[in-house]
Order: sequence, then structure tokens, then C-alpha cells
Amino acid sequence: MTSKGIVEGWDRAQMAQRAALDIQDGAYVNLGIGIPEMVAGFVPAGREVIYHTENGLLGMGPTPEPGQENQELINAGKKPVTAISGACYFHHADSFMMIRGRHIDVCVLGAMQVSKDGDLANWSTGAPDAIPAVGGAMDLVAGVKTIYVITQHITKKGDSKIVENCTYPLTGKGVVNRIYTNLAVIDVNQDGLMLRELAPGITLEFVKEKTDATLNIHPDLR
Amino acid sequence: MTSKGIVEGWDRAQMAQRAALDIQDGAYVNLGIGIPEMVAGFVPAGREVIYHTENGLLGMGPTPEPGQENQELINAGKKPVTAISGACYFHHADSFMMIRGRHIDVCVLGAMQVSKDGDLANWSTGAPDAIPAVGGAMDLVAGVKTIYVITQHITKKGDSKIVENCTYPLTGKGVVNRIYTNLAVIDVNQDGLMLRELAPGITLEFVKEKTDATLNIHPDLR
Amino acid sequence: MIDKQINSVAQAVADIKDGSTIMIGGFGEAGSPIELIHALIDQGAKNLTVVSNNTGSGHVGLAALINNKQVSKMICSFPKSANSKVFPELYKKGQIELELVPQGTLAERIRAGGAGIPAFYTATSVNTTLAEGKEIREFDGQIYVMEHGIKADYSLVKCKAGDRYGNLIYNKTARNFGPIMCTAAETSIVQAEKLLELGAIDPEHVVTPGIFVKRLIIVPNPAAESQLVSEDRRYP
Amino acid sequence: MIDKQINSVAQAVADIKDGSTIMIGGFGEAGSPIELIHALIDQGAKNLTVVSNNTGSGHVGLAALINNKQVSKMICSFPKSANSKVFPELYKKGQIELELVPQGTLAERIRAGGAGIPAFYTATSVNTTLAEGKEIREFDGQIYVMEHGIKADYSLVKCKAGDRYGNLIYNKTARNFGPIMCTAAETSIVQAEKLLELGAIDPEHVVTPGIFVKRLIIVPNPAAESQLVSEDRRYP
Repeated sequence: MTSKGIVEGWDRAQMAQRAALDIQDGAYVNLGIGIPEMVAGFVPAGREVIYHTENGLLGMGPTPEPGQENQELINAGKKPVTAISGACYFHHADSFMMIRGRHIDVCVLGAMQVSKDGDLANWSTGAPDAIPAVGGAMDLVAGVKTIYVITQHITKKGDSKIVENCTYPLTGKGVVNRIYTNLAVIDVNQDGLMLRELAPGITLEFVKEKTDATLNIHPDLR
Repeated sequence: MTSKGIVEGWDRAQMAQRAALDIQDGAYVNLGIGIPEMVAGFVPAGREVIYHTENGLLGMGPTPEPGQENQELINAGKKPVTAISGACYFHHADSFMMIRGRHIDVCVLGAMQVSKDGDLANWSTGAPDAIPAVGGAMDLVAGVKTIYVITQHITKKGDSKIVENCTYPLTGKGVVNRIYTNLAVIDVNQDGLMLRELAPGITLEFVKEKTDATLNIHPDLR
Repeated sequence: MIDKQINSVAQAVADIKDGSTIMIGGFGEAGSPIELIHALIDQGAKNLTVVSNNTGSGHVGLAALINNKQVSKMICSFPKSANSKVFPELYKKGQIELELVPQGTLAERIRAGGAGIPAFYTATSVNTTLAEGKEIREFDGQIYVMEHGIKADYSLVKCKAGDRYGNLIYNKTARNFGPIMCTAAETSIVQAEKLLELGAIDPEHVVTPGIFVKRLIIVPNPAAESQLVSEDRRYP
Repeated sequence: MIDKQINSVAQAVADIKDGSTIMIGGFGEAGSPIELIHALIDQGAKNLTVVSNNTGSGHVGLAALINNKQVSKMICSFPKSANSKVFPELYKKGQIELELVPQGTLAERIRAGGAGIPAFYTATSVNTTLAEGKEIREFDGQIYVMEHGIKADYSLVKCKAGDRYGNLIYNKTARNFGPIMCTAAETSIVQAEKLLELGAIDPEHVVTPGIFVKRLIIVPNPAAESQLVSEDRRYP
């Protein structure tokens, strides 16, 4: 059993780095708040990737230098960003045309739970006193061609975030394509979950123990 | 009975001029092909009117000087036009947002028939060998706040274009607000047709005779 | 002559009645028409339905309007933000209603309202609690939910500059909901930092055509919401 | 590296298969991608469904494509124009199918196709023969007809200039259907008069964001359809 506070397998940056390997040259990518945002920093050299932020910018660049922030140039997390050469601005309806119309190639999101069928819960605990807030999460999972999830494998309480069926309210049903956790890389396909890679020092048995869903094991498991 | 070829009442320019009196200062106006196009030339001085052409221009100006034509600056009739200072270009979906969303104040159209209920037929004779072509006519009558029709009162064959019920395929049902013919100005309201004005030298009896629909007579008929 | 300029923010919002539906532009503080919102607080209209992506920060702007008990219902996608305190408090007390709408569906519903589209279908929110009670329908083997266009009595929008016809340009990601909200309101009220001569905006570069703008008020140096919040300012 | 440039119009249309649905930009000759259409004639794909506002003039461009018997169905709003001879002739002989769509409905259906909207409601064409067989529905006491989004395998579009990301700007009313057709095709193929350096188009002025463009071909001096028609030119 994991002790709380001890990092197992990949750390946050390493999870982002691993996911970044799967971002192809020329891809149009939307990155969620948190660890997903870090992916941009790790895309391998030689790949040109265009970042979309749903509040109206295609060609989002890195965080500005201190003092260069502009409160009218922000990302979906409302943090100051920059625009690359070749960027463009547009209004919200045009921005979500890109999402809903399946023009964005990849979206990387955080998760509260992912089910064996690729159901994603990442917007609400469903607690009666919580303020529900969905933002663009449901639009992204419904419209983007490929959905990657980056998440800790287990919660701070020790519960598996990879589950047979989500208990939290869904963001979308059957939408996740691949999960990057601190312990493993897991694909979601027709037959359920397929374990593809283990983080350094993590055993298959350990991942199985920490996963509340059936895992198929890829023949080329690394 | 009218002899063919003899102009009765208002001529084409006078019909356009009469209609132009009803275009208010500040109005956004779409003008159909033919006599309606002439309305712009007669709007009384001191009124500023913005012309919309559905192929993507708000702020359409007059025909360019000979030699100044640009085949990429045309109106809905595909004729060269100009753009006024303060104009803007936009794509077709945005252009028809203005129409369908009830943002255009007035549209002036030609007609083959107008019924007592304000039904308009102006796009097809319904003849089996005709090439049907509708363009933006159905969008305009469905979306523009006020629809004016300018038309000869009778066809070249001598048939009334103002009818109890249209026999040609409809462009829209109950859409016309006012009709300017060479003989008269007629409103369409809840109770049917209301004769408002007679062209100079035209008698009430003559108009009644030339109209295949019941005409109510406005108490202030001029 | 067409001149959509209004001389004061007070005059711009003077006729807003109790019970109106009001769209308020902005994504967080970017594009938030803070001076127009404050004028609406001074004006005092109550029982408002507000359509806006968020619910404001601290105790200024939209948060202050809510705090002043002028808003009975919010239609938005993300009612909690880093410094959002007022709405969560009233919501937990049951003193304000919330219609939660996915952000892209919210944008498309507003655009539909402006485009004369009463309803459309989208895959967004299918199989989630936000689709409950809505019509579900299959097209080409995929499931969609029907969503309705939204119209408003007024919209309050901020932009960079405009001309007397109401043609507008925006600044960077502050464009966000402004252009579509201008289209969907019976009366769109826009604050611009600068008035431009007619023709100063290239006809190819106009973002909001003047036809969608009813009133334009020049506010040369609009307050920055984050600045006011960091100073813990309150309005009124 | 992202570079959407293609070296020849032939290469740009090389993979278009028989039976494809193709959107072709332009309102009359304004915005008509005549070089791309001629390349498609050389390429020879047959049994095409073409979505375009008109059916071309004389015996060049879209009219020549139709004349070459490559088009089995037209979806358009105005199939006859001043110099339109080819389509009317084939249509009267029953050799080409026509789906007539009101212009604004056509534009909105294309935009819906690009926006992931399978269907929407509009008041346009209600109570006319063009609404026959379509679903009719009441919202707030008004009657609407349901219309479906249209997608295409390819779109052929002409614009003024573009950069290697595929960001585009257009010229005046030649913009018309280009921007929405780029969004609604699996593969959008654009001819531009000029290639611009990345960043040369102000991010505030981009009309078609590069994400909607797959292939860009520079055609510096495109032919003017009306000129060719007046010279009674034919293609091929």
C-alpha cells in the first residue's frame, strides 16, 4: 500500500513529458488546466504544434515574461499567455466550431475518474453543496478527435481513479482514448482498458492492485 | 381597359421614388433586383440609410464609374457596386444571420403575385420546364422586419398581380407589409388589403377593376 | 444621420427594466464591461436574468451586480473562479438560480439567438446530467441533444474601438463573447475605449458590423477588474 | 513543421475520388476557384455532388465541370444566371439532379456542417414547396422547418492571400462562401493569389484560421471568369 505523500512512478512533469511524445507534428491541440498545460513544454524538438485555447486563440504561445502580462491575452484558465507568429483571434462561437466540428486533433484533460469504457468524470463531485461548473469540458470531449487524460492513478485518499464505472457525474461517455497516470499508460479501446506501459520501478502487479477496473495487458507491454 | 404598352400612373422611377419616402433615417435596407434597386437613388436628403447586400457587404454604395468596376465587389444581382466609408465585408453565414435574425429593417422586392393576406410569389412560375432558382428571396421574406413590394399592378398580359390567393409557388406566406404599384400604394394588414394612395390620374374605380382581390379603402385615401 | 454614441454610461442603461434578460460579455475579466455593469448597479433594475460565462470576481463588476441582489438567475458555464465569492454564497443559500450550460453550447445558443435559429442539435452533454429533460435525437447513428437559441433584451459588451455606425473591433482574447452577444440582444450596449472616424476600420477588419450595435459609449480608460479585486474594492 | 502549400493545382486535387461531395466557393465569378476547378476537369473524377451557390457561366469553370459530365447532382440556391447555359440544358434533359436550397439556408447548412451541428430549425421556406417533406415544428408560436448540416469530402476555395499555416484573408465580396466551406470539408483546398510570411496577417484580421485549411496552392494571376466567357473560351 502506498503511503500518502510518496510520489510513485512518474512525477507531474514526467507524466506531461510522456504524453507529449504522443503529440504529432502539425497537430492542433487543446490543453486543459493543470498537468495538461505542462505538455506543451515537452513536445519533442522538430514537431510544430498549434495550441488552441477555447476562449478565442489559435496559436497560443508560452507564458509571458514577468511584466509582459496582458489581461486581455489569456488562456482558458484565465492566466496570461502569448500568441505565436501566425496566431489568430476569434469569438467564442467560432472557437467552439473548431471543437464541436472535430477540427481539433487532440485534447489533453485532467480527470476525477475514467471508466473502462472511456467514460470521463472531471467536472463535478455531484456533492449537493458544490457549485457546479462545467466550462468547456463537455464540448471538448464531445468534439475533439482524440482525448488524452493525464491524472494521478489514485486519489489522495487512496481510491483508484481508473474504475469499472464512474460514480461521479459524467463529462462524456466513451470519450477517452488514452490515460497517462503516474504509474502507467493505458489505452481505452473496444474491449476495455489495455495496459501499454509501466512507469519506471512500477510492477504490473502494483498497477493491477491500484486499479479498480479490469486491465488487459498489451503483448508489447513496456 | 388599358392598352398594352401605355404606362398608367407612376412609371418605374416614380414607384421607386414613392417607396423611398417610406425608408426611414438610420434604416438597414436590402433592395432586390430591378425596380427595388432604384429606391436607393430616391431616399430623401438628410436620411442616412445603410444598404445590405446578402453576398457579404453592409454599406453598399452606388454603381462605380465606368472603368472602376471590380468583379470582386458586386451586389446580389452580381453587378459591380461600391462600398461606402464605414462599410464591412463578411461571409455568407454571417450575412444571413443579419437577415434570418431580424436585424435588417426593410427589404424591397419585386413580385409576380401578392395575395390579400400578404403571401408573396416572386421566385418561380411553377412551370414544369422552368429551372427553379430561389436565391435569397425566401430568407429575406422570412427574416426581414418589414417587406415592401414594388411591382406593376398588372402583368403584360393584363392579369392582376394583386390576387385573392397566389397561384404561383409561394416565396413566403403572410410576409408582405406594403405594395407599391404603378397605380396605387396598398397596405397589407390583419383585415386584408388596404388602399392608401392612388397614383396621379388613377381613379379608385380603375384600381378596383384592375385588382383581383378585395380592397379596403383607407379613410384618408389620397 | 446615424450616430449610435451615447453620452454617459448612465444614459446607456437607463431604460433597462426589472425582469430583463441581459447578456454580459467577458471571459473572466477579459472583455468584461465593468463600467456598464456599475452603471446598471446605480440604475437598480432588479430580478434580472444574466447570461455570462462566469459570475465575476471579488466585489466589483458582475459580482457586485449579483451582490446587490439584482440578479435572480444566472445562465453560465463556469460560475466559480479563483476570486468568485458572491455567487457561490448566494447559490448555497438558494437565493439565486443557476442554469449551467456547457461553454460551447452557451456560445452556440447565443449565436443561434442572433441568427434566428430557435433550436439546434449538438453532441455536447449527451449522456450527462446536463442533458436531462432535454430532447435526445439520433442523426446518422450518433446521439445529439436539442438546445434552444437564447435572446436577450440587452447585451453589455466591451470592445477596443468603434465608429458612429457601431462597427467594432476588439482586443485579443477579450473578443470572446462580445460579437455574438451583440447579435442576440434586442438592444446591444457597447463600451469602447476609443471612437474612430467612419472608414478608419478597414471594411475587411470589422469584427462586429454596426447593424448589431444599438448604443456605443466611449470609456477611454476602463478599470481592470483584477486590479480592483486585488485592492479589495467594492461597488457601489 | 506545418506547411500546407502544394506545388501544383493538379497535385492539390489529385486524390479526389468518383462520387465525392465537393463544395465550390464563389458567388457568380467572385470567389470562384477557376484554376482548381479546371484541375478537377483534367483530373476527371465523376459522379460528383457539387455544393455551390450557382452553376457557372459560359463554358469555363464550374459550367465546364458540369459540361464535362462530372457532376451528377448540384446543391445550390440559384442555378441560372445571365450566362448560365450548361446546367439548364442538362437539367431539362434530366441529366443532372438539383437540390434547390434557399441561399441563407444553404449558408447555414454549410456552417452547421463545419460546426458539428447535424440539424437546426429555420423559418425560411416554411409554407413553400421547398419545405415539402421536411420536418415542421413550432417554437414559441412560430413555425420552423428542420434543415440538416452539410459536410463535404473536399472544398475548393479561392482567396486573396494565405500563410503556411493556412490562415487566409479574402478580397471584398469574393469572401462569400469561402470561409464556411473551408470549415465543412474533410479536405479544404484553397487557391490564394499570394503567399504571406507567417505573422504578416495581423492575428485580429485572419478570416479563415489555418485549422480549417488542408492544402494551399498559390495561383498568382487567376483567370477572370467573365473575361473568359466574353471571349467564349472553353475548357478543356
